Amino acid sequence: MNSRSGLVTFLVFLLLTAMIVLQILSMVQSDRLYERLNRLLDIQKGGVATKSAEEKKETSSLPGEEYPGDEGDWLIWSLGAEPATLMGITTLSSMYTRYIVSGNIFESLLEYDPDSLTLRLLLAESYNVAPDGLEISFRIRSDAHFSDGHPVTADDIIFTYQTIVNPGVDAASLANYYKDVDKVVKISEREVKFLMKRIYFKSLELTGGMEILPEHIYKFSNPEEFNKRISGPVGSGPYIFEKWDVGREIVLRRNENYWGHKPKIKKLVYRIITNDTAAIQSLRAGQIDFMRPLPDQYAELSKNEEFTRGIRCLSYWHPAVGYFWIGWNQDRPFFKDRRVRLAMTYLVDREMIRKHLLRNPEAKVPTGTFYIYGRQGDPNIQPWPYDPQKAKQLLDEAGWVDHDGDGIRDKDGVPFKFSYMISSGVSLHEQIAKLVKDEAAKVGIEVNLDPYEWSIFSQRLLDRQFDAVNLAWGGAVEEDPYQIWHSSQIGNRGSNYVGFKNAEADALIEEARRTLDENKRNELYHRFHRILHEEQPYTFVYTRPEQRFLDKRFENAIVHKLGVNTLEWYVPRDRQKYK
Amino acid sequence: MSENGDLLSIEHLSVEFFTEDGAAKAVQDVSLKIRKGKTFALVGESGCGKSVTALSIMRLIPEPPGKITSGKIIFKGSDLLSLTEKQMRRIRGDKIAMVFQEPMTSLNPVYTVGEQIVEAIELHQKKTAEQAWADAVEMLQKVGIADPQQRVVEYPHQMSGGMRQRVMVAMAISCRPALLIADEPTTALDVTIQAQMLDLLDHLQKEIGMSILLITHDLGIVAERANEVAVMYASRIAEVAGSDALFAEPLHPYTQGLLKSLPRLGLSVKRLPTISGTVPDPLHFPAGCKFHPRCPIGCNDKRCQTVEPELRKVDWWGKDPTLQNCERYVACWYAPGYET
Amino acid sequence: MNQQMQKKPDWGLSYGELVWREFFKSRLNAACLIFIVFLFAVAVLAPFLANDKPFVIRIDGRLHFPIFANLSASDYSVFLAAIVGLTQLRLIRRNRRKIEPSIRSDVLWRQVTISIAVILIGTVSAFIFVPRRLDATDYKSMIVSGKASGAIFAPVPYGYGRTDLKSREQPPNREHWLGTDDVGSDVLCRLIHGSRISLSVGFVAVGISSVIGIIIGAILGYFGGGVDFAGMRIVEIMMAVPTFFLIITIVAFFPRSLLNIMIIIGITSWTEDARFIRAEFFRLRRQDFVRAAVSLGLPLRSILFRHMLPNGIAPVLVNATFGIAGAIFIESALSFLGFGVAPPTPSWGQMLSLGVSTTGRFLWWLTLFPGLAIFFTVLTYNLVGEGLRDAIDPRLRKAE
Amino acid sequence: MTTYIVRRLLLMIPTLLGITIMVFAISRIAPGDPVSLSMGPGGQLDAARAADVRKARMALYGLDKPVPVQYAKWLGRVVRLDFGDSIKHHRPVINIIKERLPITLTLNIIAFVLIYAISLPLGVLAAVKHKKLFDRASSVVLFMLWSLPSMWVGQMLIGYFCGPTFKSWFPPAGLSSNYAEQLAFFPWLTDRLWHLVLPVFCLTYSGFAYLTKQVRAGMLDNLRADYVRTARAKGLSNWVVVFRHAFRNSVIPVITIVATLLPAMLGGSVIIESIFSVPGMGLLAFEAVTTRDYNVVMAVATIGGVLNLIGLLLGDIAYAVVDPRISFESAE
Repeated sequence: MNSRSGLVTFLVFLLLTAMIVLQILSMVQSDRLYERLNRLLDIQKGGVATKSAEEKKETSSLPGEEYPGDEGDWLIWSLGAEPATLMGITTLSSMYTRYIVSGNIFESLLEYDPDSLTLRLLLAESYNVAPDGLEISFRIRSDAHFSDGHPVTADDIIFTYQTIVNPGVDAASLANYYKDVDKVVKISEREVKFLMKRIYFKSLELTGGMEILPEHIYKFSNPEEFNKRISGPVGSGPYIFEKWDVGREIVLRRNENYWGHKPKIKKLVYRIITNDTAAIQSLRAGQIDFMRPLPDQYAELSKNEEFTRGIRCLSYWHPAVGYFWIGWNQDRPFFKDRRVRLAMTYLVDREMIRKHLLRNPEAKVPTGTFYIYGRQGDPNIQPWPYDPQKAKQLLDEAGWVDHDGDGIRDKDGVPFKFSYMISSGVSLHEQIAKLVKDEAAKVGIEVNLDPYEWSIFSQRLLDRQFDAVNLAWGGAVEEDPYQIWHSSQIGNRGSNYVGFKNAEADALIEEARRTLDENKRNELYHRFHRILHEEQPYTFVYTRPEQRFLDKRFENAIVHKLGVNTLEWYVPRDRQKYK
Repeated sequence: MSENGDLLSIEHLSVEFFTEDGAAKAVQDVSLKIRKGKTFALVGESGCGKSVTALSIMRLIPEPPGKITSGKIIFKGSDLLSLTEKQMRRIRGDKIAMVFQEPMTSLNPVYTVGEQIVEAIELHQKKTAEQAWADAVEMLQKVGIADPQQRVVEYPHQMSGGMRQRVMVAMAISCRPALLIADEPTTALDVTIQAQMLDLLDHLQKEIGMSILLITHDLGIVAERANEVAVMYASRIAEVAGSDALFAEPLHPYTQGLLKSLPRLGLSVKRLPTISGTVPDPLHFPAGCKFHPRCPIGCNDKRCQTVEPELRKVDWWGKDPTLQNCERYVACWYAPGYET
Repeated sequence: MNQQMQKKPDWGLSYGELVWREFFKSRLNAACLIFIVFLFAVAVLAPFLANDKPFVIRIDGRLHFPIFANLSASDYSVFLAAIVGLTQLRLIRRNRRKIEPSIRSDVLWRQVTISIAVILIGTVSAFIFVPRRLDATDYKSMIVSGKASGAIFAPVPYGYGRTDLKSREQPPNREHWLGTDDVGSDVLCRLIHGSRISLSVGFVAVGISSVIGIIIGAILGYFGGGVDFAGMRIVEIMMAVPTFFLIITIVAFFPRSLLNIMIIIGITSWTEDARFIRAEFFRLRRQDFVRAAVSLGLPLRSILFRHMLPNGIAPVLVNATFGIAGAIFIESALSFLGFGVAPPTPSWGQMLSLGVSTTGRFLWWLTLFPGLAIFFTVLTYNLVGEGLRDAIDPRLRKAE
Repeated sequence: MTTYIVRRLLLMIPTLLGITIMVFAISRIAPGDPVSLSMGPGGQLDAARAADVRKARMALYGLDKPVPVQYAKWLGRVVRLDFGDSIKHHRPVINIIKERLPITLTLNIIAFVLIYAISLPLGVLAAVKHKKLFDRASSVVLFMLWSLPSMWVGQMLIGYFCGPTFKSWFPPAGLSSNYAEQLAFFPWLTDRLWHLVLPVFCLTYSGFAYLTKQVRAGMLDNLRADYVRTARAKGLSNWVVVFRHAFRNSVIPVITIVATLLPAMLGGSVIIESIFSVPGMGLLAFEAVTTRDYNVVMAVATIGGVLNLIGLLLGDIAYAVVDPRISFESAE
C-alpha cells in the first residue's frame, strides 16, 4: 500500500518533470521557428531585390570576380583595443573600427583596385568627372541594396555627406576633407552630382570613397543622437553586424542576401585582446586566426619553425604603411634653426633602430612624407647618415656651444634642454626616445622624457605643447601633404604640429592640389620632397612593411599592391574549424 | 581508594618549564595527601608553584613549555600521570573538577552559561539534553543563583563577578566530583562575596562529600576552612600539617614569618613584621635551602647555604597533644625533630 | 626604537633600550636590520657603485675625476642625509651614557628637529647651488682608442640611462652580470640606482602619512566630541575610498614626478596612524600628568606633542615600518602599470614590467632581479615591523 | 537590531557625501577638460565653429554652470545610478559597470572563499602546533607570501607557465577561450576555471597569508585564555576545545578583516586584471584612468567607495551577530 502510493508520487513527479522539459523545449523550438521565419522573410525581401537584379543583369554585371574556394568557417581576428565605435565616420573611430566595418559592412561608391591602384566601381554603376574637375556625378547600381533589403539611393548618399559635414556630428576630422564640396545634388533616385568649389585631385577619391549610410536607419533630429549610435552598424556590405560583446568580441556574419559576390567565410569574429603577449599565445593555441604583430613579435616568430608550421607570416608593402617620425617643434628657439634639426637627425642612428629594435631587414629609412615605393617621392634623395661628429659641427655652427662649461650647450643664455613627449606604454616609442636622449647627451644636449597617457598626449599634441615628440603617420594610396605640412594647418588643432612653415612648400602643395595630371603633380611633389629633406622638420625614422600572422588553413590570401583582402579568403572544406 | 582514606596523593612531583632563558623548576619534589571529604589547603606566595601543582593534578600543564619531569599522582589507586590523554579526559570534570581564580575570563564569552554547564554534563553522564539542562538549572540553584531558569540562558557578560564564580562552581560540581580543586577561588572577588563563596564550598562539600584542594595565599581562609595545610615556598613544600597544628606551632621559619605577618585579633603590634627580601627567580634559585637568604637562621649557616633539606616527617607536637590528629612534615634543618 | 622614555628609572634601562634589546634577541631581526643598512649603503653610494664614468682618468697627461665632478644636487643631499642620520644615531648612543634619563627625550626631540632641519636646508641649498652637469663622454672608448689611460671604473661600469642597442635583451653574462634591458642598459646598474627611488618613496611617503596621522589623531583624541565625530567621518571616507585606484587616478591626472608620487601615497595612507593615536590620546587625556600640564597652562602644542605623544608613538613606529614596505610596494605597482617616474629614471616596478617581451618571450632576468629586490625590501621591512611590534608589545614580551 | 542598522546607515550618509565630493573634486581639479577630450583631434575646424561646438558641448555636459551646481546635478544623477556616458565607449557608464562588476566580484568572491577556506584551518593548525615545525615553517612561508608583490608573481607566472619560453600550461589572458560559448557545460566550466586559476591565485595568496597570520595570532591568544583552560578542565577533547571554544572566539575579529580586505582586493584587481587582461572593474578603472574617461573614473571611485562602505557595515553587523557581548541595543 505504502510503496504503491510512493510509486504514484514518483510517476506524478516524472510527468511534471517531463512537462517542464517539454515546455522548455517547445520554447526553444519556437524561438528557432521565429528565427527561421525571420530569415525567410529576409530572403523574401531580398528576393525581390535579387529578382530585379537578375532582370538588370544584362546591363551591369557584378563588380569583380566570383571568389574561389569552399564556403564556410570563421575568421577570427585579434584586436589590440576595443574600438570606441563601429561608425567609421566619427572622430573616435580607430584603425580597428575600419578593419571591422570598412568594406565588410559599409561600402562606398568607388573602391581602389587592389592591384592597379586605380579607382573602380563598387556601389556605383558608372561615374563621370566633368572636364573642369568641378562636377562629379555617380550612378548607383540598381541592384545595390542594404542588408535589410532597402535599395541604396541618391538620398542615402546625400544623407551621408550631410551627416559628415554636420557640425554637431563627431566627424570633424573627416568633414575637413569635404571642405571643397560645394553641394550635392540629387539628379534622380539613383543619380547624384557633387559640385566642387575648386579643383582638387583627390575629389573623386573622396566623394567616391564615402562609406554610404542608409538614411532610413540613421536619420536623426539631434546630432547627439547620431553620435551615440556606436553599435549595430547597418550597411550594404557583404557582412552583417551580429553582436558586440563588450570587452570580448565583435561578430559579423555573412550577409546571405548580399547584392554582390558573396565571400566564402561565414563569420568574422574580432576578439579584443589588449595584451600583446596574450594575442600571440591565443594565435598559437589556435584561438585566433589573424593578427597584426608588433615588429619584435614578427622578427622573432617568423624565424621560429614551430610557429611557422601552422602560421603564415605575411609581410607586404602597400601605399598606406606610413612612417615613424620624431617631430621638432619649430617654435622652440633651438629647433627654429634648420642646422639644429639636421644635427638632431644626424644624431639618430636609424640604421641601428632598424636593425636592433625593428629587427626587420625590409624596413627602410624614409626621406620624406611619401610612400617610399610610390611615385610621389623623389627616389634620388638619400637619407642623412648617422654622424654625431657632423651633428656637433652643425650645432657649433648654429651657435649652440657649451659656454659655461656645465656640459650642456647653450646660446644667449638658453641651455639646450628640451622635453621629449612620448605616449606612455608604447614600448617601441619609449625605446627610441631613450636612445635619442642618450645620443643627445653625448653631444651636450639634455633631453627629458615626458610620458603621457594617450588621451593627454594627443591633447598636448593638438595644442602643440611639446618640444619634441615621436609618433607615426599612416598613409594613403595617394598622399596630399596639405594636412600635415601646409602652414595654414599650424595651430587651431591642425595637424602641422611641429609648425613647419615654408612659403615655397606651401605654394607647391597648393599647386599640386590643383594639378589633375599625375605626372605633373608628382614633379611638384618631388620638389616638395627635396624641401622636406633639406629642412628636416621631422627626423624620419623608419617605414616598414605591414606584417600579419594568419592561420595556414586559410587559402587564397593573395598579397595585392593594396595589401590583403579578407573577402577573397576561404578554407578548404576538410580544414574548416567552425560551423 | 587508598588504604588510609587518602583520595589523592602526590609523590615527589617535579615540574619544569622550558623557556628561552633556561629551565625553570616550577615544582620540585612535592608530596602531599588529600583525604576523602576533607579540605586541604595549599598556601604560598604567588609564583611559588601551587597553581602548577594543581594544574599537574588535572594534567593541564601547557606542554610545551611545561613538563612533568618526575613523580606520581595517585588518585583512587591509579597514577594519573600514567593515564592516556583519553583516560585522563574521563577523569577531568567528572572525578576531579577545578574552579579557577578569574571568574571574569574563565567563562567562554560566546556561549551561554547553560551551554557551558551542559557541555560537561553531557560529556560525562549519559543524559539527554533535556535532563542535562534540568541538571544545569538545578546546579545553578544549588550554588545560590536566584532565578536560575532565567540565568541559564544568559551570557557570562551579563553577570557579575561573584555570579560568574558561582557558575564556575556549578559547572565544577555538576558531575559531583570526588575532588574539587579551587585555585584562589575568591581572590578576584569582593570581600563580602568571598565569605559567601567559601560558605558555599563548605556547604557543597558536605552535600556531595567531596574533597577540596584549596589553593590560596590567604592564611585567614586557611585557618577557618582547611583541615590540613601545606605551605609552599619557591617550588618546594616547606611544611605540611594539620591546620590547627600549623597555626599553633609553625616549624618552618618561612611559615613562622608568614604567620607573624598576619594581623591577629587581640594582639596589638605597632607594625606587622615582614619577611625581608624577595622570592627568588625560579630560573636562578639559590643553592642550598631556597629560603636561606631570607631566613634569620639560614643566612649565616653554612649547611643551609649548601645542602637543601628534604621534606621529612616529624613528630613534634609542641605543647598541645590534641594537635596530633594529622601527620606533620617539614623541610628545615633547624626544625625541631627534623634531625633525629 | 630610539625613543627614550623613562618609565622605570631604577631599572637603569629606558623603554627604548628595553625594546632595542628585546628586538635584537631575534637573530632574524638583526639580519633584517643589517640588510636594511646594506640597502641604504647601496642607495647612498649608488653613483660610486654603478657609473659609466671612471673615478679617475688620465687624459692628455692630466688627471680627471669624472664621477666626483658630476655628482648632482640629489647625490649631495643624499650624502648629507646619510651623514646627518649616522651622526644622529651616534648621538643617541651618546645620550644614553651622558644625558640624565629624565631629560633624554627632550634632548632627543631637539636633536631630531635640528637633524631634520639640517637635511632640509642642505637639500634645498644643494639644489640651488650645485650646478647641473651633463657629461655623457664615452670614457671607455677613449681608453680603447688610446686617448686616455689609467682609469679606475666603478664596479658596475655602466650608466643607468645609457643605451646600447647592440647588446639589448641579453641574459646575464660576464659583461652584464644581471643582463640588459630593452635598450641595452645594464640591469644591475639600474637596480642599484632604482634602490634610491624605492627607499626615498618609502621614507618620504611614510613621513608624510605619519605626520598627518599623528596631527589628526592627536586632535581628534584630545578634543573628542564633535571634533572627533567630524574627524572620524573624514577617516572613514579615506578608509572607504578605494585607495589604490585613487592613487592611480591622481598620479595619472597630475604631472608626473617622484615628489607627487610620494605626496599622494603619503596623503592616502594616514588613517591607521590617526586611529592609533586617537585611541591612545583618548586614554591619556584623562590621566593626571596631562591634567597637570593643562592646569599649568602649557600651550596645546606642547601638551599634545611633548607630553602626550611620546606615550603613543610606539605603535606609530611599528606602523611606519609596515608603511615603508607598503609605500615601496605601491610605488613599484604604479611604475609597473606605467604611472611611475619618467624613463629612463630607473624604478624596480618599471623594470619588472619589461619582463615579458611582446612576443611572449620571457626575459626572466628582467623579471626575477627587480622582483627579488622589491620582494626582499618589502619582506625585510615587514619583518622588522613584526619584530618591533613583538618587542614593543608588553603582553608578548612577558608571556607567562 | 534595526535601530542599530538604521543608525549605521545614517552615519554612512555623510561619509558617502564626502566620498562623492572628493571624487568630484579630483575630476574637476585635474588638468585637461572632458570637452576637449571628447572633441578629439578635430582636424581643422574654423576657430569660430570650434568655439561653437565647444560651447554646445559645455552646455551638454553641464560644464557651463558653477561648480556647486554641477556637483549637485551630478549627485542627483548618481543617486539614480546615472553616471552619464563613457566618453570612450559612448555608452552609459552604468551599463559598462553592469558588465564589468560581476566579473570582478566573481573573481574576488572566489578568492575570498578560497582565502577563508585555506586560512582558517591553516591558522588554527599553526596555532595548535604552536612552535612546532609546522607552525614555524608555515609562518615563514606565509610571511614571504604576504610580502610578495602581486605584479611580480603575476609576471613570473605568465612568464613561466603561459609562455613559449618555459611551459604553456595556462592561458595568459582573458576569462575564457573564444570557442567557449559552443562548449557543453562541463568543458565550458573547465575552460573558465582554467582561465581563472592564475588570476585567482594572485588575488588570493597575499590575502590568505595575511588572514592566516591573523587567525593564528587570534587562536594563540584564545588558546591561552582562561576559558579554554576551563573547557579543558571539563574533560573536553582537544579538538572540541579548539573548535568549539577557541575557534569561535578567534573567528570574531577575523570577520571584521573582511571589511578591510575588500578595498585592498578591489585595488589588487587593478593590477591583477591588467596583468591577466581580465575585463573586470579593475581593468575598466585602469583604462578609464589612462584614457581620462572622467565619467567612468568617477563612477568606479564612487561605486568602489560604496562597496567598501557596505563591506564595513556588513563587517560590523556580522561582528555583532557573532559576538553576544555586543548587543545592538546597548551599542546605542
